[in-house]
Amino acid sequence: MDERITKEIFYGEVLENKLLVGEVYDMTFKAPKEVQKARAGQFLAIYTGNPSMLLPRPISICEVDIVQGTFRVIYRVAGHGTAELAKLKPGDSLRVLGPVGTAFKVDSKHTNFALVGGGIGTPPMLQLAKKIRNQIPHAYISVYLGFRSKFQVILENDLMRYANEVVVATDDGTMGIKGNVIDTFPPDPNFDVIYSCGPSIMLKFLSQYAQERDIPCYVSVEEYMACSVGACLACVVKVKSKTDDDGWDYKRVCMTGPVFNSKELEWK
Amino acid sequence: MDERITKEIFYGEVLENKLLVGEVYDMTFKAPKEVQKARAGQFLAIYTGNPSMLLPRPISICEVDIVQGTFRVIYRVAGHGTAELAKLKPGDSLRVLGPVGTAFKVDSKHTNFALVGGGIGTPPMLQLAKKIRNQIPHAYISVYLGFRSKFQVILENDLMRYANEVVVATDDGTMGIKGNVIDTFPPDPNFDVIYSCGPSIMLKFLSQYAQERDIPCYVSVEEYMACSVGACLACVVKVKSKTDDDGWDYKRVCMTGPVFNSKELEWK
Amino acid sequence: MKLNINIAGIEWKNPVTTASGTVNSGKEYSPYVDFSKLGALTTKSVSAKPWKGSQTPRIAETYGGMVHSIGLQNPGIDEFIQRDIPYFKKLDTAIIVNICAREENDFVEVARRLEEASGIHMLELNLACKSDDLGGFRFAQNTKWTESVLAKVKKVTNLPVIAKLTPNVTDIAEIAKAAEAGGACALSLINSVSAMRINIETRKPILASAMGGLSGPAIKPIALRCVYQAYKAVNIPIIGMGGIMTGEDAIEFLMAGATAVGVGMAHFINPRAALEVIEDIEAYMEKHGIDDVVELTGAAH
Amino acid sequence: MKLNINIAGIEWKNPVTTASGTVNSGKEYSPYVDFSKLGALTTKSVSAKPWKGSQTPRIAETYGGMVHSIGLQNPGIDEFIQRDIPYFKKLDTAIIVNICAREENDFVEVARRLEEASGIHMLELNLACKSDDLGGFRFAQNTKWTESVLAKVKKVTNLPVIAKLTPNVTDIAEIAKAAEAGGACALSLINSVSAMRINIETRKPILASAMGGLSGPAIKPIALRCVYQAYKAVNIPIIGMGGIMTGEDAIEFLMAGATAVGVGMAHFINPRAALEVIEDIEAYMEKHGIDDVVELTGAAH
Repeated sequence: MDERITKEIFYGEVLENKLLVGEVYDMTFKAPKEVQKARAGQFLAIYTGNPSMLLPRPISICEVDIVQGTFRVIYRVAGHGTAELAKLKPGDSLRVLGPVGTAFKVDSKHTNFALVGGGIGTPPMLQLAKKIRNQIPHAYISVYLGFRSKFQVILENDLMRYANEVVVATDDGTMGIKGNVIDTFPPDPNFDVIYSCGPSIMLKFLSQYAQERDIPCYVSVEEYMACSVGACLACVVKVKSKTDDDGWDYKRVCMTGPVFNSKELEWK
Repeated sequence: MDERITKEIFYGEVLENKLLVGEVYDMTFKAPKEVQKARAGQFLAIYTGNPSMLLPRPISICEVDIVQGTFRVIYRVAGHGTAELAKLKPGDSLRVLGPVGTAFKVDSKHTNFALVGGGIGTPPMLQLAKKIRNQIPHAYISVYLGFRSKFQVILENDLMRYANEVVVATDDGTMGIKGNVIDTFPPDPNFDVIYSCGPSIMLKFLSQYAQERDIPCYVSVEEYMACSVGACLACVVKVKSKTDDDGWDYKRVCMTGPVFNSKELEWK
Repeated sequence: MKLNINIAGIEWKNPVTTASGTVNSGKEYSPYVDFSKLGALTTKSVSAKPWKGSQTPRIAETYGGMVHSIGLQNPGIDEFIQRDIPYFKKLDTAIIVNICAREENDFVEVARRLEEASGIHMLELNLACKSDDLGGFRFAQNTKWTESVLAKVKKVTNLPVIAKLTPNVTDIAEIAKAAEAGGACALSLINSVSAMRINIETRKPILASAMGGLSGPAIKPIALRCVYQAYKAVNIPIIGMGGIMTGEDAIEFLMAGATAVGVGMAHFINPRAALEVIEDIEAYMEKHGIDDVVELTGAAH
Repeated sequence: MKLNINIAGIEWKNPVTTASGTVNSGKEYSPYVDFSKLGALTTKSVSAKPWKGSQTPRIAETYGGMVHSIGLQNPGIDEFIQRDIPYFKKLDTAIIVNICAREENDFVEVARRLEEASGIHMLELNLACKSDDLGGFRFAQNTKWTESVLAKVKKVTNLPVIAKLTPNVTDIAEIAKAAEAGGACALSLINSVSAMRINIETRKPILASAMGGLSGPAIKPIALRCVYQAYKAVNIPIIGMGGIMTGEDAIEFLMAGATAVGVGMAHFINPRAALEVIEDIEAYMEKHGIDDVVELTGAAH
């Protein structure tokens, strides 16, 4: 065999799993070996532990602490599977596949970074901010966050640990600027690069925005997943293709993504 | 509505759940209200708690403690469902339907009682012995137990609390008499009545034995169950019938049984 | 908020009934649940003569379900009428009597007897019954057999006749159309899915009958698909069933095209399941501002 | 203890393969599991031209399973040969290439191409494929279509051809016989069961294609029944699959009549599932004193 077995399912020990806001939970669990491999932008496929719900749930890595050997994930209870995760208590065991997927690439030539988080797409921005700050101490990191209302706002303070500024927008104006997250951008942005994760409609507008201004833009996208390793072809997204007759082809979010250059995506 | 809602699923709190011998577990759980209704011979339909195994497991009541408000059940890990029960720890909650089924009837005119337990059929004999002792203080209670070997023997000491004698037989002779449980009976038995629970082959021979000697004999039988309340007709057993053309009819173990007069059963 | 529905002139106070065979005639579960709160009570199958049913074991658990071959054990129509009809009269719900038979004539015979009896509101033909006349196949595995038996039963009764169909067919839509053509007032979809389990210690099928029907949440997606396909094919109402455990499950069936739903195996896990399904549907309607439950029927098309 | 089997002259070192479509061509899972330890590796379906597959969402979870409509996305036979055959050559296991097509000629065409390629040991025809030529039905929903396509493919290849059949039929036995008559060296049973889920918030089917195939432990009892019925009907070996999660599941399939088994969705829960199935079968044989795994085949009959 030329192939070596380098990956396996692992078990994490839950240290904390607390309600943050609304239906959003903040979980920290220990997995000292696996945190070493994790990179900002990747995700974990977390099993529910309930035998009636067999598929793992793809959940972005919010933060890794190499010293403590812990992963932090922030997830919304969107269905019965994530509701099972919300039941986990400190000391419980968590079955996980990963980290999987592509990471946000950070170019050391860049200085001005825009990190844009929409709702429950915000968590991966934290590890990304941390990574940028470590890699480029002089970086100017602007974080723009959009939520439905002030009751959904998460990670604002955590992000301030690494960002130079954190600007919040809410749909209903109960916090920060009333409007969508792009409304919070400065009129003449000097962004070298934009990174984002959030609802696809937000990513689409952001992509347009970036393209008009010729700013590199990387987005993390979501799709229903089964295997999380690239085998089942469930979680595909349309990506532009020069060789394909239709001009696009399906790529796997879990393998080629979840982070894509927004220019490569075929936005409908 | 003329019917009143008198029954419901209940939750017990596990106080103890320990390995007794081999794959046999001894569990005590609290359910103060429901123990009041329990009678010797009845069983509980206990849910596994695992959503992939939906049906409750019928498990005989071994002992009830009205003062403590506890049920004691002894069960063998015979499959994945009972394996789930074996995982329960003190403080865990247990979902239960019951007590259901018919009880052993004890006639106060009787004095000499033979209680015959075969293997994992032994547990209900304990609550029965207790009931007889309470109802008939002068009763002479002989308990005959059959097991494969000494490593399977259970409840011998518990039964001595109520019985005048406990005689054990093992298939391999590692404890007590070598042979089957009927071999341990006295040559001229003065049994007023026999009660039994155990493998169907044992019950069949016992029934024959009792009938030859004209001794009333009550046996608790087993069958695969689904609803446990008499609705689904899964757990039927052949019972003699005078009106039926074949001479027998199916009766529900969960409703007409599990305790039957052995004369009524159609033994194949 | 309107929860009541009307199928072929019969008023149900809500769109929930029992799936035939899971609660017998209702009596055994009556200490646990008040069936008068349901839209209808569907009985276990009754045949012309008493049927003893299958040998045991009759059930085997499966992942998220169970396979069963009860063999339609029932006391026959005579005892049924004597034993159960007085009980039905105490209930304040529509009574649907399910009929099983091994030949057309027996379906007709039982329907005739029930026509004469009182206190029955609808009939349901169990067309998943196998027949020697049909080479061991089921009535509802063939369009002609399906249409024929329904047409004959319709001749002897004024009661609305529901056709309960088997999913064990290549094309449920054509069978659904045949049932409609035969005069069915509604379809019950689905009966259990042909299946089995094997005991690897004894090396034998667990069921004495080897094969049986699979029920439970495991089959819900199959049942939904059948309802969805039949809804496109016919104009008569559909009573959806197969693995419904919760109100969410029931609402999926309504959206797939069902006008009402049947709760079956869920009773074995929670005797109050059907009532909770009604409560859940009500809560969903309230939350989503739905005034009439029929608005949900077919909403996913 | 003999774990190896032989199907149509092809030696498998043990009776376990992958179910088509669950591990693609094997590469993605190779960091997690060594497929050389399996008896065979069965690939995802490949078609004559590239297929883009279904719109998303392509999957929806169900109780004990999932419904999926990937739409057989694949790069077509040209890229398949170029991309995957070099990888197969590094594996020490029998390679079974699954073929999908919307018309007979395309099955033939892909089989011809694979005949020319090297490093392939068996072909498997995905006869659950739908065809416009067949009024939207599946090849294996009709005995004539089944027999015909197999016979045509057999003409252009010397490779043994396995027929993978759909359970969505009235009578699996007659389809099995047709496949045998058409020259299939073995049957793969079963493909997924037609099913669906509905999102009650959006009021739409979850899958973009509305309906899809149900896989996972939920369908195991249905698959076992199909294997059991086919085993009675044909003399060719059967590769049993559908919801196998453990060695116990696999042994049920063997006893129902399978000579080998396919592990599918279990990979998504445990990438090592197929290896653990092999280990479990070995342990069972040791415990029960079984010298040759073929002794288990059909033991429940």
